[in-house]
Amino acid sequence: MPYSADALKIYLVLGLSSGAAGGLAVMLIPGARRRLRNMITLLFAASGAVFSWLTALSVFAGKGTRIGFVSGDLEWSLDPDPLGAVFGLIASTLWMFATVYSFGYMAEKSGQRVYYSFFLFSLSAAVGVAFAGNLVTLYLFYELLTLATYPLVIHERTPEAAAAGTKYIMYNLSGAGAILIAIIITYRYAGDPGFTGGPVLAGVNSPMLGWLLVMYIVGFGVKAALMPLHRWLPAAMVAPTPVSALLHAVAVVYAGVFGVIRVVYSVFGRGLAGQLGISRVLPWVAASTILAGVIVALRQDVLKRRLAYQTVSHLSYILLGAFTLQPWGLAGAMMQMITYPFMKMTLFFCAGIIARQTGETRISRMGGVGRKLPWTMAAFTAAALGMTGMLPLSTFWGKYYLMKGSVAGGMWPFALVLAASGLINAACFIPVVVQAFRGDKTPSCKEKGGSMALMFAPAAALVVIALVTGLVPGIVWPGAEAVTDWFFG
Amino acid sequence: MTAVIADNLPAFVIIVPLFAGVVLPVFARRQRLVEGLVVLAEAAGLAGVGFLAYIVFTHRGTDWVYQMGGWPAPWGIELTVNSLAVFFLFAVMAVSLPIALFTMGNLKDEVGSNKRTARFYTLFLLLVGSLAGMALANDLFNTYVLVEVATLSCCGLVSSRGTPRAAEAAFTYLVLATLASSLVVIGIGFIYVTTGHLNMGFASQGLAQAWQDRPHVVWLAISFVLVGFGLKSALFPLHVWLPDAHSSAPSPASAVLSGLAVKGYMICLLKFLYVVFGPALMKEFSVDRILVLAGMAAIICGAVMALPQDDLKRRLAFSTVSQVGYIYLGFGLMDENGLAGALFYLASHAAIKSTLFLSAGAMIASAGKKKISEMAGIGRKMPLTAAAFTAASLGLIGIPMFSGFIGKWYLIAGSLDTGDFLPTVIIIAGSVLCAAYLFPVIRAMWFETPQKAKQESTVQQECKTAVQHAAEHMPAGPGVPREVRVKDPGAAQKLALILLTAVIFVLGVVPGPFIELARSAAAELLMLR
Amino acid sequence: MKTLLEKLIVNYPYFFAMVLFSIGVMTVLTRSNLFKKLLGINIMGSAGYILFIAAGNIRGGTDPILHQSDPGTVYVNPLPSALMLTGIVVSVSVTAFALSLIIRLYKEYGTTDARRIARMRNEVTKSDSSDRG
Amino acid sequence: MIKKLLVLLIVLATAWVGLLAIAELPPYGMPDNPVHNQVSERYINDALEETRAMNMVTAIVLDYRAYDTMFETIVLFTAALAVVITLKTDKKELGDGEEEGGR
Repeated sequence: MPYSADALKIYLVLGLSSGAAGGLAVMLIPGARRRLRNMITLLFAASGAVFSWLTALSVFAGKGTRIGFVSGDLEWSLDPDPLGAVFGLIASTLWMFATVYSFGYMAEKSGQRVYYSFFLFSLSAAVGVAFAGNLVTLYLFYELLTLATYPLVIHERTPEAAAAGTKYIMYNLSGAGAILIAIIITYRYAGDPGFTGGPVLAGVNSPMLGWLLVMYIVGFGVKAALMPLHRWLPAAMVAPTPVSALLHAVAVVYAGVFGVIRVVYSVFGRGLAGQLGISRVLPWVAASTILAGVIVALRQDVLKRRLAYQTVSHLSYILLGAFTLQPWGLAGAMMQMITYPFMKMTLFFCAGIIARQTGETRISRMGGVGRKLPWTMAAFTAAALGMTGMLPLSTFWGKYYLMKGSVAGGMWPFALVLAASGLINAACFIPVVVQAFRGDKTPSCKEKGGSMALMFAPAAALVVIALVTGLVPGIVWPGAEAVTDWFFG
Repeated sequence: MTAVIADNLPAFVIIVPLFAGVVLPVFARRQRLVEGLVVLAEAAGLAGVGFLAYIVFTHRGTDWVYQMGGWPAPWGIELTVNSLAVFFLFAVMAVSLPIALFTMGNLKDEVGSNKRTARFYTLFLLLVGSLAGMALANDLFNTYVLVEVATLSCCGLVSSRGTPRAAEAAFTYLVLATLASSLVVIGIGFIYVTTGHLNMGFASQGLAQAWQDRPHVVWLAISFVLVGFGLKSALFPLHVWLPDAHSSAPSPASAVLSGLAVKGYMICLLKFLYVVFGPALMKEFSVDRILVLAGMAAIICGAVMALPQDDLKRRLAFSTVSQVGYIYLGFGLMDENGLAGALFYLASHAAIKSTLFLSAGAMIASAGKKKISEMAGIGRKMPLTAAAFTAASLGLIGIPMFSGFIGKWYLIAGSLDTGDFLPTVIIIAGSVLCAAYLFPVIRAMWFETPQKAKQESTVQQECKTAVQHAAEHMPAGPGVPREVRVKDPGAAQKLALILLTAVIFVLGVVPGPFIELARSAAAELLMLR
Repeated sequence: MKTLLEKLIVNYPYFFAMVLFSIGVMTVLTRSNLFKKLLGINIMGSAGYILFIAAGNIRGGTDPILHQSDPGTVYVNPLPSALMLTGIVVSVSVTAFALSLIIRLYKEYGTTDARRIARMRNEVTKSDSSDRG
Repeated sequence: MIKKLLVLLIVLATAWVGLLAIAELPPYGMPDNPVHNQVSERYINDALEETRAMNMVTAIVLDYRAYDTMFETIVLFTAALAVVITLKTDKKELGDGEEEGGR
């Protein structure tokens, strides 16, 4: 593969910009030409994924590249490191699956032009968050991600959607505001050395650093749905299912999680974070979010809301691993970050299929769905097992390394928390599955049709990927290893 | 000829718009010529400012003092060309040129016949000229006279709409603005009595010696000047006149009032406080604390008052109250970063608020509706206008790559410099609230479908019957009501909106030279140099 | 207190300027009749003139016009007079404009009372919205 | 009523400070006040040679501070225009404007 410096720059720019370019292209195509629009959407989503892959692979191979642009006292720069590469990979890859699913799910809905163009814009913003080379650039794409996903949240055009959209904007802009203050304080302490040259704040000594960290965590915690700041996430479930699946289970919330990890490892650095006692306090916050999220999820009857709260819980798995400041913990966090979205998206996809085909969104009324939609429910079952962290599925490895990390750090209670959360997760989903196959009602619907195929294919593919990576974790391990080496090597 | 202009450039920048304004009514019947002259005068002003900026940049550190009529300082009137003046002149010219462009061929709907538009243009140019004068003037009484020119032309612009509502708003504005002028003139009187000078530099020296003997006089002078200019520039508890005046004026007038006129008074106040009284006296009388407190109150209260407004222009007017708070906050920080941020924010807000008012005006004019709830789906029909509105909104909220972000960045940096954390939080809270009152507009424009086909159809029917009626009873001609078509305005308007949006982007993406200019202005004001 | 009083008596023109100013502000802010507001503005303006002119005066000085004078003449300071000429013109302009606005409002509403005008205007807008809704 | 009282209170407070300030002002009508400095001296002594005006006020208004006077005329001009734009509304245009405002 050619790794010349120019080629790398081109990959980086194309990976970042194909989403935005596609969004513009889709915006310009008349609404009636659906087939052409879908082709272009897929094309640009694919090109974003391919170039992100190329960039990520070159980063893993140790060949980074950097694009910078100075304006005034600020510099905007793209400079992917392994952590960003992992996030960029996940986001851009899953975007393709969600795009295909959207073709099926959105087939008969209105406002598709706006939907697809902003869907692609958000891809660019997410990739930008991943590849950002310094704090200001991260902040730029972070804000753009909020803005680009806003039209998707209010897509249904109902008053409820509008209210959810406003909530979404308010929460995320407030969080971004906290981040902005923190960034400016960081710049005052340390200038702008970028992420790749070691921790930004290394060598800075100030009593304010603790508060700075709190501000960062609170700011990114809003998007990462850390427990008291998570309220926008269930509200945003009014969005169409692909949006919920991709953005609110993966891309947007991952941007928050990614930001937290970025701050802990790239801004403060392991040493400073250790001194500030991150590993003593914050894992408890994460652990309590894990348990509280999943317990609240148990009480939800609307399937998407249950999934949303369960997302809140699972995101904190990643944070827990990162907060341990142990190599194994970080590796676990990365494995969790890579493997978990496959399963979560499958769950959302299946929930969307059920809602589309039967019109049911409440778990209590889903009896007998499994008999009519056997394949869908099979995929759902597999994903549900994945949520509990069973072996043949890839999520096991994430949990395994997380436990290893917490035990290695002498923090065995977290291993117990993880185990308990697995059990509660089982309690969350197994009854759904059982009821779906045993229930007495038989809703009238079929598992057929073109849009059904478009919706089911991505879900099935995700399950297959999860199975394969579960059996051969070596496929995804290099990513986790690269990140761990980068920060601990 | 060029040499004469180059030597008298500071006066030239003031005189050209004023003279063009005075000449305009002569050509009142020839619409094209009038419009051409206005744009020409603006362009000449902008070119002059560009040259002034070049001079300031090449002779850094020394002010160009221009003596009007050739009389030296304490006897005659002085103009000072320094970074602050050039910065504000740039803002004035770069924003008023697109506004003038926007008005081309577009004013009759809101103002009236050819003659009336010519008068409107005259008032507009007089306002621009007086603002340019405020930037340069280095004489207390001269500043007062310029402020009066600006006040009268502002009130005239508000009243030019011709509606009783506008006349009422103009009267309130005139009364309060004149009260403010009286406060200012009495403040100037106190300064004159204690120092015997009207030149800002000499008065400042005099005050530095005299204030300890006469603390109450200086205190009274400061507070009169502060309240006077605060009233004119709608500092929070004194903003009562602004929403009515700015929302009932014709849209281009709203743009220039909200975008520039308010800023002119702020620059005057800035010069009075920093140049005449000086940073030391400001600290002594804790003017800085008052400015910061009032600014914070303005940010929050203005935004909260903007939230429930359904009339689009009123919402924008209240937003001005809130945004003015940011600038005052920066003025009060007494810090290089904060002051530079405030100046940058001032320029940025001038461009942004003008864009907002102009695009809102275009939408109101073509849709015939002025409530936000009635604007549903207008973005599809007027994409460029709505896009300009959206870009400006994002700038106002402070999204990176737009000008507002840079201003907020330096404001936050400045308030962190002073070690006070509360203003920082208020700045952020203000931009979140700003999103709260602007996002519903954006949502309505782009993402909502026009409501209630039924109402629409009855209106259409009424129109139809009216047209039929007219056709039956009248020969076809200009009297027949034209068909209402909602679409983007004409080429000149589009160009104006594009130019203003470009200014917002340029300030946001390459703020380098502008922030440098603002910073050197701040350093001058704080006497760091 | 006594010294304060003495000083005030010495500075009596300034004192009257202050009194006029207070009366003017009260009139502008509390009267709802538009004419009275306008009068208040003019009273405030007069306060400004008195302040300036008093500042320029010298007890026993003559007006600043060169007569075939003996060299010992003390002239008062001419600058405040010059400034106040400008000030008076400004005041006249403001008064003219305000009067024209009052005429405009009177034609429309048939009253010069600010409160009544506001009430009538609110009724108009209310009926407007009810028509629409 | 409350508003009136509030205004009265503010005005009284201001007036009180004003009185304190007035007491501090240089005594009225004294020739050594700061106002009678080199500025007025030059106006008084040199006006005739420099401007050829017998009346020093004229000299200031028309020469030393002529730019103030220029702006003063512009103020007058502005006010005249504002009066015209307020009062001279041709009937048809006004009707249009009102309808627009009312809707």
